[in-house]
Amino acid sequence: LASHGAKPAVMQAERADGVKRRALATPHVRALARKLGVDIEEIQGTGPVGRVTEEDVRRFAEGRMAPRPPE
Amino acid sequence: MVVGDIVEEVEVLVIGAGPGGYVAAIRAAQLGKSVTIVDKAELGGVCLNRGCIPSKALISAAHHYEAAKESPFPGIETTAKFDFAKVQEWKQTVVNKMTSGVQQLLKGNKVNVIQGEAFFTKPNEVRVMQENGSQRLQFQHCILATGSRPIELKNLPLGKRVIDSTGALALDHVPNRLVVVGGGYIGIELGQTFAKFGSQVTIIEGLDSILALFDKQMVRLVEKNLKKYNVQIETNALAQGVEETADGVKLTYKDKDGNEKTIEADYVLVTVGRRPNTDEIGLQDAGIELTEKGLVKVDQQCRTTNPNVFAIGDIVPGPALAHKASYEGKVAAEVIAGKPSIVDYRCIPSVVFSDPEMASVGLTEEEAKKEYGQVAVGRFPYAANGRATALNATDGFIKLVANKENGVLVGAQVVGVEASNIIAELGLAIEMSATLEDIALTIHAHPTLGEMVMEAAEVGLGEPIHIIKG
Amino acid sequence: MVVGDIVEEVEVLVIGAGPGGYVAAIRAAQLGKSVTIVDKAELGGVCLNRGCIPSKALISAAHHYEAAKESPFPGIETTAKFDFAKVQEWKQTVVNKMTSGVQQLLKGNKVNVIQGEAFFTKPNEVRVMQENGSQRLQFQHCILATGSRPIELKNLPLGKRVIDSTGALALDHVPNRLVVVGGGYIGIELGQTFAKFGSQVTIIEGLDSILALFDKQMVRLVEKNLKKYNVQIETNALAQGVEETADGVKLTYKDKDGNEKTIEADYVLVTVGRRPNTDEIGLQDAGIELTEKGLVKVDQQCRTTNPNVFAIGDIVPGPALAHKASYEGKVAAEVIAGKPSIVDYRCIPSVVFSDPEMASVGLTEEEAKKEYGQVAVGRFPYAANGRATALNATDGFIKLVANKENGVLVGAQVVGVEASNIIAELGLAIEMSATLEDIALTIHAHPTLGEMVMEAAEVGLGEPIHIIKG
Ligand SMILES: Cc1cc2nc3c(=O)[nH]c(=O)nc-3n(C[C@H](O)[C@H](O)[C@H](O)COP(=O)(O)OP(=O)(O)OC[C@H]3O[C@@H](n4cnc5c(N)ncnc54)[C@H](O)[C@@H]3O)c2cc1C
Ligand SMILES: Cc1cc2nc3c(=O)[nH]c(=O)nc-3n(C[C@H](O)[C@H](O)[C@H](O)COP(=O)(O)OP(=O)(O)OC[C@H]3O[C@@H](n4cnc5c(N)ncnc54)[C@H](O)[C@@H]3O)c2cc1C
Repeated sequence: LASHGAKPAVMQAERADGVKRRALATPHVRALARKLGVDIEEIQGTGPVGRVTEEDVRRFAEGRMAPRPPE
Repeated sequence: MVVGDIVEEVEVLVIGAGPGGYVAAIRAAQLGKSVTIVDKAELGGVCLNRGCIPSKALISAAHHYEAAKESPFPGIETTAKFDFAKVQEWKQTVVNKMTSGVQQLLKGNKVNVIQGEAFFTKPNEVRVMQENGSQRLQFQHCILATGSRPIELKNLPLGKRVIDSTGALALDHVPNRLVVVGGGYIGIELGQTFAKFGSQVTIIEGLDSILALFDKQMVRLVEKNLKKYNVQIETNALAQGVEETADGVKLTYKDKDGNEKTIEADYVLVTVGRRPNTDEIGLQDAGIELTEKGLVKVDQQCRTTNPNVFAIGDIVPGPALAHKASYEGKVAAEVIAGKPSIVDYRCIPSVVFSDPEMASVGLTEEEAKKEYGQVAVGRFPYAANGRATALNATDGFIKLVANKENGVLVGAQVVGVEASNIIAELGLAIEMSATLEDIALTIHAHPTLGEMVMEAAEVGLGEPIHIIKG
Repeated sequence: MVVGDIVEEVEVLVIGAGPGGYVAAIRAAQLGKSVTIVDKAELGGVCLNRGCIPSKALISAAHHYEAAKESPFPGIETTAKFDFAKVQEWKQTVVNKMTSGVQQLLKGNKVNVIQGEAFFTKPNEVRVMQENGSQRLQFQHCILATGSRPIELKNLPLGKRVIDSTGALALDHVPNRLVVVGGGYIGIELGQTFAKFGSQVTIIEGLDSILALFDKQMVRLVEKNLKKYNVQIETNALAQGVEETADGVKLTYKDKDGNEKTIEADYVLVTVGRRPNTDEIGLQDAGIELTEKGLVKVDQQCRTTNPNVFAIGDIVPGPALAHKASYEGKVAAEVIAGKPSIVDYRCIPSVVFSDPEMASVGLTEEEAKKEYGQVAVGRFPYAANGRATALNATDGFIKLVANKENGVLVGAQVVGVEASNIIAELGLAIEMSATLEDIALTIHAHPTLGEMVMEAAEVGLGEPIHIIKG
């Protein structure tokens, strides 16, 4: 098929891209981490199923919490 | 109109007024920036003028026609006929309502609107070509949102009877015979709509299934409905060429066994994908680099390789969807206004307004297995839901996919009536890292379709109420 | 059938097979208990036989009839007529599908089903009266779920032409003139449905508004639609008495100015509330105490003052809704199976299947102000949503109410098409303690009604995209 040969900047209508394996935290908590200038991936979550909570982020930002041990 | 060399200074310049650009312009203005937006065509972009909105207007009109033509409710006898020209007129009023809304929103947010085609002349300057001349604009920051256009295949050149989605949405009558080349979501939405209005539709799909990005079991329900309208589906089929005749068009294609076949139709609708509008805007003059696929390279903040230029929407990687464009538009505007925003979503829902509707968010079961190893899956059928039964719309299911280790929802698929609305809760659930238990313990109103979400979660936890544990 | 004194031992006895009881029975069986359920009438209780399901079936048939009678889509011409007897037949097939589903689910979960009327004879024993005798059952644990029945007013005794919701749902024809006494959700759902089928409906409401538990602005949209069908609404009006005549019925009432008036109709439908079925089951013999309102006293685990007896659903405090009954049913079953479950919800959604639909979850703005002092409110109109426009259904709005201090969502109200499904996301949001920012940053698919949820959150944050900031 000629069309398949001619490969211009083809964008397929992609389906939703994946959920990456990242810190469990809500959009609000992720935004808070950015505002406070901390990397949420470094924080050990204390919420249910290891969710990083708003409080975790604040404590981490104030240096009251150790970063999560590397896996 | 200023012709020639007077350069106007603008604080934030947005190029393209689609759902990426106009949303970016409004957010930037809200955050105190002085904003100018340029578009060469209508406000609202593809989405409002030639995409989401007109297609969904026709789809809902077709749905209404069909529901009255064949009443699904015993005891209620209905008849239906349509006047396609009037349907198209109504569609246009819907489009006009939305685009004039955008115009008012831009005005209300004091965004300066310029009609014209922009291209870069320098890293911080564009020229805008207008009807009666041109204009130079120097910007502090620019947000590029020029969107995409249908791909034209060399062997299926557009013509009077070989049309793209824009042409199909503008037809002034319902073709007797319509061939759709490309069974992606746009092809299916339009093909099924014309089939409902009475076209004899054939779909030519290169892959082994239409809607190949969706779960096979979901697609099966759409295929079942397409059969009802005698839509022919040829998978693993390759369009070879077209020939316009006096009163029609002939398409030749190779079927799945490699046999060459010819099919006659009134129109051939080509919906094989879209390509980004990155080729005619002088990106090289602004130091803006492209990826191998011709998309604009951006970082997490939508910043291009030119630090003062941001790019969003269909011209950057990711699914080519309006809501993704708008989300990125807000991020870019906020970054320019000095906020620490980044593109930081866990998931983007995608919806197909087929009949029945399909919607998906996050990972499929297979993707989740690859990512997490063990997964917990909960599937619940519409047929076991009271509301679906009272609506006489029992075709469909909801499927939830969780990481088995911690029960966190990582994906969901819905096919059935109102899938487009049911998916909203599931997107929020994923963003909130909700677990199946969180969903199962949330009281969902009876009798609503939302109960299926709760019940699917219970199935995933091994404690279903309204279906027998398998 | 055993008559007399042989006592059968059962591990868990459930009395009443409505959405409380049958769900409790299934969950208890799933958790390994041997379960017997007794009901004096049909499986499924009020909900499936005389409540939620038949009413929603008639509502969706009426909606379909109306949509075809007056096509909301220019260019689509439709006609409609109905045969009410056939509609009723279809409604019955919907009910039968659901009740036979419950039967299968009970069977599949090995729950023993007994038909009969139970009453306590001792703290751990009931007698079940059956057609041909009776039976004694001794239980280790009992779950009481006997539900409720319509309140009958002394001055409006039920008769041939004075009917309750059960009678209205069973009518074999559409009355020419129908008077509804009580403008709560059941009265409005049924009144509006018959109005759509052509009845001349008058609603007599004692309070100063119909649907008094809902936001006035929401109710206004329902009233607007009722006006379309010439439904007369008399508020602050008190029904005095009825008199059945040869071919109709006369209702006298005091209108809001205290004037006595008379209205003639074919039927008077009394929907003034429901009372718990706690009066004829020998609770005193089992040491089960009632509250002042005649509801069964229970603790957080649904345990009554008899430690082996649990009570759920309409007979215990809280909103008399099917999904609350089912939730409590699961809690009671889990507690009996030794799990640490408690009734621990943050919110219970309530939905009215009026036209347009209304739904509410958590606190209203006023309630939230009392509770939290300062609140953030985000309101977004259907008219500014693309999907609603393409559906030609732009009447409605979404309102979110958050605690201003931390942005956490504490309540939400929706009126408009599909409100019943939109509310699901908002219930989950409240249970997850989502903030307005969480909702605003969650990508919602375009063009869907769910986008309004995101946009209402943005309004609450002061950054609306699709409406001008007030
Ligand atoms: C038939 C169809 C149905 C669709 N349905 C859906 C759907 O249901 N849901 C969904 O999410 N998506 C849907 N889409 C996709 C959606 O339309 C796009 O993802 C979305 O429009 C992309 O937004 P954007 O802002 O990136 O660009 P666009 O909407 O493409 O807008 C780009 C704008 O830039 C302008 N422009 C381009 N170049 C220049 C220049 N040099 N100077 C000035 N202006 C310029 C154009 O005139 C245009 O107005 C559909 C698309 C089609 C074709
Ligand atoms: C017209 C109408 C519309 C409604 N619509 C909705 C709606 O849309 N959404 C919603 O959430 N709720 C709705 N409701 C309310 C809903 O029906 C009730 O909240 C729900 O049925 C309560 O469930 P339950 O299990 O507590 O009791 P019920 O459903 O009342 O079931 C009680 C069962 O116990 C049996 N029983 C009683 N006494 C005995 C005894 N001594 N021995 C044996 N069996 C006995 C009865 O036969 C019955 O089957 C509606 C109600 C009506 C009347």
